[in-house]
Amino acid sequence: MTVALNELDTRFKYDVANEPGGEHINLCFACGLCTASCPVSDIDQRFNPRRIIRMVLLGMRKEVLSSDMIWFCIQCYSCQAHCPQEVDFSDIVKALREMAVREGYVAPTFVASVREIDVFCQRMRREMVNAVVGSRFEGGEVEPSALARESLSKL
Amino acid sequence: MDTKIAVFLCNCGGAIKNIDFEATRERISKIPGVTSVDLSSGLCFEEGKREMVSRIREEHPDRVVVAGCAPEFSECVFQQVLETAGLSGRSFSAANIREQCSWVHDGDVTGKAVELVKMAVSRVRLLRTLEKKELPVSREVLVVGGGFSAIGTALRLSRIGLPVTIAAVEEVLGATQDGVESFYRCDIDTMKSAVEGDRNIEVLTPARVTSAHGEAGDFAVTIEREGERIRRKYGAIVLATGFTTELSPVSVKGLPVVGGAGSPANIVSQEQLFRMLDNGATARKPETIAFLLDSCDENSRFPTLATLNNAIAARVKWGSEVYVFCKDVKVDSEGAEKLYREARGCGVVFVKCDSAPRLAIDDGRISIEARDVFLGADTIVDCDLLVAEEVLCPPEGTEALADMFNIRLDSRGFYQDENVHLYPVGFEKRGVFCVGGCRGDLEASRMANDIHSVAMMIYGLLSSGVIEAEIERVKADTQKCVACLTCIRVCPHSAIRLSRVDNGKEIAVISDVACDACGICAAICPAKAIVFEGYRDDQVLAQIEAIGES
Amino acid sequence: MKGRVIAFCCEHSAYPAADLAGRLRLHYSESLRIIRVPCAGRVDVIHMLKAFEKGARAVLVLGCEDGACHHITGNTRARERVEQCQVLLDEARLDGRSVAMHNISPNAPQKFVRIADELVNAKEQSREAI
Amino acid sequence: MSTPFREILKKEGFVVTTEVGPEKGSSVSKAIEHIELLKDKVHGLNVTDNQSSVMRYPSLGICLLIKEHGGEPVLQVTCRDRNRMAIQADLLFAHSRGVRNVLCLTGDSVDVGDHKEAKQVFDLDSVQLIHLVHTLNSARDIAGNELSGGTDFCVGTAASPSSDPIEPQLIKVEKKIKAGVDFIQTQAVYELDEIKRFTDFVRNMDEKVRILAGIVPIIGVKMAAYMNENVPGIVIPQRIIDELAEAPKGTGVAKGIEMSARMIRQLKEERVCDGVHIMFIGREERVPEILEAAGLV
Amino acid sequence: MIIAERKPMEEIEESVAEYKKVLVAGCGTCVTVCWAGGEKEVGILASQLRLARGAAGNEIVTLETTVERQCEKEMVTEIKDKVAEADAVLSLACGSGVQTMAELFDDKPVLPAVNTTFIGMPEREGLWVEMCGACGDCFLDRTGGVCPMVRCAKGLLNGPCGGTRKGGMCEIDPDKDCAWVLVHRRLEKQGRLDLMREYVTPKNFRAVRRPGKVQAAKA
Repeated sequence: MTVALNELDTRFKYDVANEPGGEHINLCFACGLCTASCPVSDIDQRFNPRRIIRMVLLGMRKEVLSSDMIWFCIQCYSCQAHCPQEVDFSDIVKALREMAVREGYVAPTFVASVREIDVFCQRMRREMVNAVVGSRFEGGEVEPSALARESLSKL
Repeated sequence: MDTKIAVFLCNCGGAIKNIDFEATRERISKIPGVTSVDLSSGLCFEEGKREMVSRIREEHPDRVVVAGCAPEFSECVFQQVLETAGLSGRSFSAANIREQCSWVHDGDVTGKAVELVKMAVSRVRLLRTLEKKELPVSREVLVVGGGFSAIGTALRLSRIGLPVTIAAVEEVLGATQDGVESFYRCDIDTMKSAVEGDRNIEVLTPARVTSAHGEAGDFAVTIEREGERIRRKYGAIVLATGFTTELSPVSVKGLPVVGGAGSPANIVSQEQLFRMLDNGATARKPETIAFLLDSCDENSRFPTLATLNNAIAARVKWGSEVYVFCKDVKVDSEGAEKLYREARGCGVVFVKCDSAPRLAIDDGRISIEARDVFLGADTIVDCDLLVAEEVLCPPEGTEALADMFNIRLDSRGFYQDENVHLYPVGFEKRGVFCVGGCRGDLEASRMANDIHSVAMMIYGLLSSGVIEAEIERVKADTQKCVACLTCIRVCPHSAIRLSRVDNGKEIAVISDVACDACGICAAICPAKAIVFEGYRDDQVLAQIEAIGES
Repeated sequence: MKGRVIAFCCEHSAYPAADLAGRLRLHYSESLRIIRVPCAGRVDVIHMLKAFEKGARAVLVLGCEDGACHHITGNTRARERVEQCQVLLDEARLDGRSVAMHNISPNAPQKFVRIADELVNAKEQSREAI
Repeated sequence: MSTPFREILKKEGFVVTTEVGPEKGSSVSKAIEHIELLKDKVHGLNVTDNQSSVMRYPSLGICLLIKEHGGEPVLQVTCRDRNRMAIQADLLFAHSRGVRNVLCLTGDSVDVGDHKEAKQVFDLDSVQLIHLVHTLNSARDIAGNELSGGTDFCVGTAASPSSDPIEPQLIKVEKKIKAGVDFIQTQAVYELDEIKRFTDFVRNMDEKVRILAGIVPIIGVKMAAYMNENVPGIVIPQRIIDELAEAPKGTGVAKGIEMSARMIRQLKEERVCDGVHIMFIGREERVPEILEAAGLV
Repeated sequence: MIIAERKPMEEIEESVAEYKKVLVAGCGTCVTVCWAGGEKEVGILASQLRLARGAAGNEIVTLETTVERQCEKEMVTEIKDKVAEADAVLSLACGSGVQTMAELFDDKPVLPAVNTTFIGMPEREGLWVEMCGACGDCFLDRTGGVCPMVRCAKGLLNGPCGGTRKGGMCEIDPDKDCAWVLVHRRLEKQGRLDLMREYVTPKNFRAVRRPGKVQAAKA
């Protein structure tokens, strides 16, 4: 597939830059530290912060805002901590999500669902760690899926 | 009368432990010609040096050997001592019994130490002293070239009190930069008026250097200006002929040669774009502009700066969408990092592609296809204006000047070979220098550095009005030389020429000033006519003879 | 001087490298004798041949690294002469490999020691083989 | 008895010659085979003279055999091995035995042959050799002495129309024509235009000189590459190499024959030159196939 | 200038095999300039002989000298004492020098240590090329100053052979220019190509009938 740059929305990057959090998007020089430090990228390589920024800079508005990927970010701010150009990818994701809602790519309620999932995951994590933390001096085998089932029942 | 040799043994404050100095002294004193052997534990200390001077004054030796540390440290120290004591510095030889004996071997190495001293003694015995002379030099400097670096060098040299001639092929100074000063980031007008008001600077334009010979302090140069031949003497020559650019012949489907006749008007050079942006002389502002960078020439420091400046201006002034296709953005020039950030900040898109972009022209519209490595996909963009990649080239006449001054060019044809010993602005031929763009991919700030270092080197060479030289350190024997020209052809410093000597015979004459004492000529001479004092055949062979005598 | 190895050392490269080896207390064979020359290009074929006539076991010519010769072409000329000398030795039915040219930079004492040791060891082995 | 070559040259028709290469040894059986096979199919049989500086049975010897067998020999004479005295003596002998055609050549350098240490003579060059033959024809030797009987040779020479640069070659051809030649055989050529240009050049100087284009069948891509690389004065165009590359394995020789025949037909039909000289070294027995395919029999 | 090359060591060694004391004699003129027989080469050959013979346990003593011109009897006479001292003389001069020595010291074997190759000029440092064949019948005036007698591999006098390689190189050596292409270029540059069109008659080899002799006009 060849991307025809003239057919893309060259305003997109300026629009993102005008959103709160998206101000520094243009500064990206594609070093890739964001992707390298991202825990989500670690488990799903389709999630690639550098590529998302690249798509924004080239003007791939529809592709980015309709993409599943912008919802995978867990807002851990690891990318932001590593970025040498202060591009602030975590904040850019927030801006992109805002734009996706505003431009009708997702239902506003969807944002609330994602927020719910985030909170639930954190609680789940707390339960699971709680279950094993007692044996932390022995360091026994842990079976996360079994542990999850157990923790889920508690929740 | 036999040569009297004094030997000083030094244990370097006790740092030399595995040599029995008493035994050494005893064995050395038996060498014929050695008239005294002194022991010291700190010869290079003030007290040691004083002691040495007084011993030399007492003993009246003809030659002195110091056995101790590496001559790298001690040679000049002891040569001074000898001169204080009334001997020539050339009467000295060192035996390196510390770095090259005591410290590299275990156990008792007295035997080897004695051998090293014997080698030094056998060499020093054969040394001849040389006369030193101060040769008068011309303090005038010729600067060849008419651009920023030439004018800058002339001004700097004039400021430190050296008279300068500028010879440029252009009609007027600064012709290349005229009207595009800010493109080249130099203030040529101010510099030009400074030259006009400087009585120390003579400007010859349009002028061409047609012949040159001689050596540092004494170059005879012929300059031709409008049919007139000007012959002058110069003490030093500065080549500042700059560079030219060529649009790289990127292969384009349906296009003969980019930049050549018949190529579309919407393919422009950096300088053309700069002028368009500067005077606003474009009917319609281009919506999309593409730049090509470093796809066929890695040496793109200057083109990178031009690209960044022009890209920013195009975004800011015209609001065009700007794409830069490149392998890498090279930001090692002064201020380039800042410009690169500024360019990104204002929306210039850099497409990093791992192979050269493919171009196609259809009905005057240019499309560029390239693989964006970060997107992991091919991209294609149609543009209204393409800024072709520029490759820096040496200007016409570079080779002729190099031949004239006997200097070598680098692999791309610029001045300045890639040899670390030549320093950035010097040549194997003493007294000839180069500054600025003529030595390759340079931008303004580096040119300024060049100008300062050249001025400093020339000041060191000419300011006193004399060059001190040892007379006939390397010399061809009048009787033996058969004028075979071998030495002239091999001398890396072009210090040798054929000359008629007193008896009317033509022989190789080695310049005391230009000679850098490498001895290549002495080794290659098929008639064994060249004598290199200090490294004469008999002096080298005497050391070999002395090895293992004990 | 039976068994000595003579190294002609360029004063811009190998000679300071040898000094540095001393300062670092790196050890090499005691049979090595260094003769300082202003440039490897000064070393003449006859110097090498005479060294062998005097009984040297091996001869080394050490000059600056390629492209970094203080006198531009001195090291390449030295290499040509060493190669010529190898042929002359072979012609005289001596071992041409007893003479070798190496390029070395002044800050490479380890390389200096390695070159010296390699040649000394190689020659020792070949002597045993005979 | 065949028609004298000189008479054939005077007629309007298309002239065809080929070669018989002497063997390296005293046996002539193979040569006789070739003579018998070819003598009635072509107008003249060239016999090479220590070809490629490899010592062989002499050209003159085979020429006499051709006469015996009723063929028309063309004696090749090079300047490499004999001085002016030996060449004259050989020519007198050849003439006395009925050999009437001489091809005057420079000869290869001994460096390419099998006697590399031999002294090469080159007392004369090919232009001087042509002069020499005419001197003998006028019953004198080249020292100016009168002969008890002169000769009556038909004189030919060779030329390389594909040489680069061509100008020095053409100057030499000009000198040869001025010296007097009846025919010129060319080095192997593959481009009609090239032969055309050469023919025009020669006819401009002397329209009586007949031009025989050299034909060397190319039987494989490797041979083409080798010849392009190593045989000076021969340029095999890419289209021939491409055509050969497409030929199925094992059909190289047949393809070479086919292409040569096509070329000969074109030369004849378009009257580009006056004839051809076919050199199929080592495959003389297949020359008739070419002639047949070219419609020359 | 006369160009020579040193003979292979094996050949030289064999020629002096039976002698214990040999005078190695260089010549200070042509062979010095072409790096074959000057003082430097004398030193190298002498040293090499000593090494070779020493290694074989058959020591040789060498004397070394260089005569300014070995082809001059008066100059060679100056070294007669050294010759007297030696069993044989190993001469690094051209054939002319060797013969002059041999004639003067006819009781001593005078042995050649170089092969005299041709009359030439240096193309660059260390590379000499043949220029003249000493034919005694110079016709450089007609060839633009390029001698086809020696610079053409076949010595052709009326133009190139048919074997000129692409770009005008010689049939037998792609590194050498075809002499006739050079002649053509030179004459074309001078607008004298007509000279090349003129027939050159067979060479007069009587011009130098061996042994050659030149008698100068009496002064």
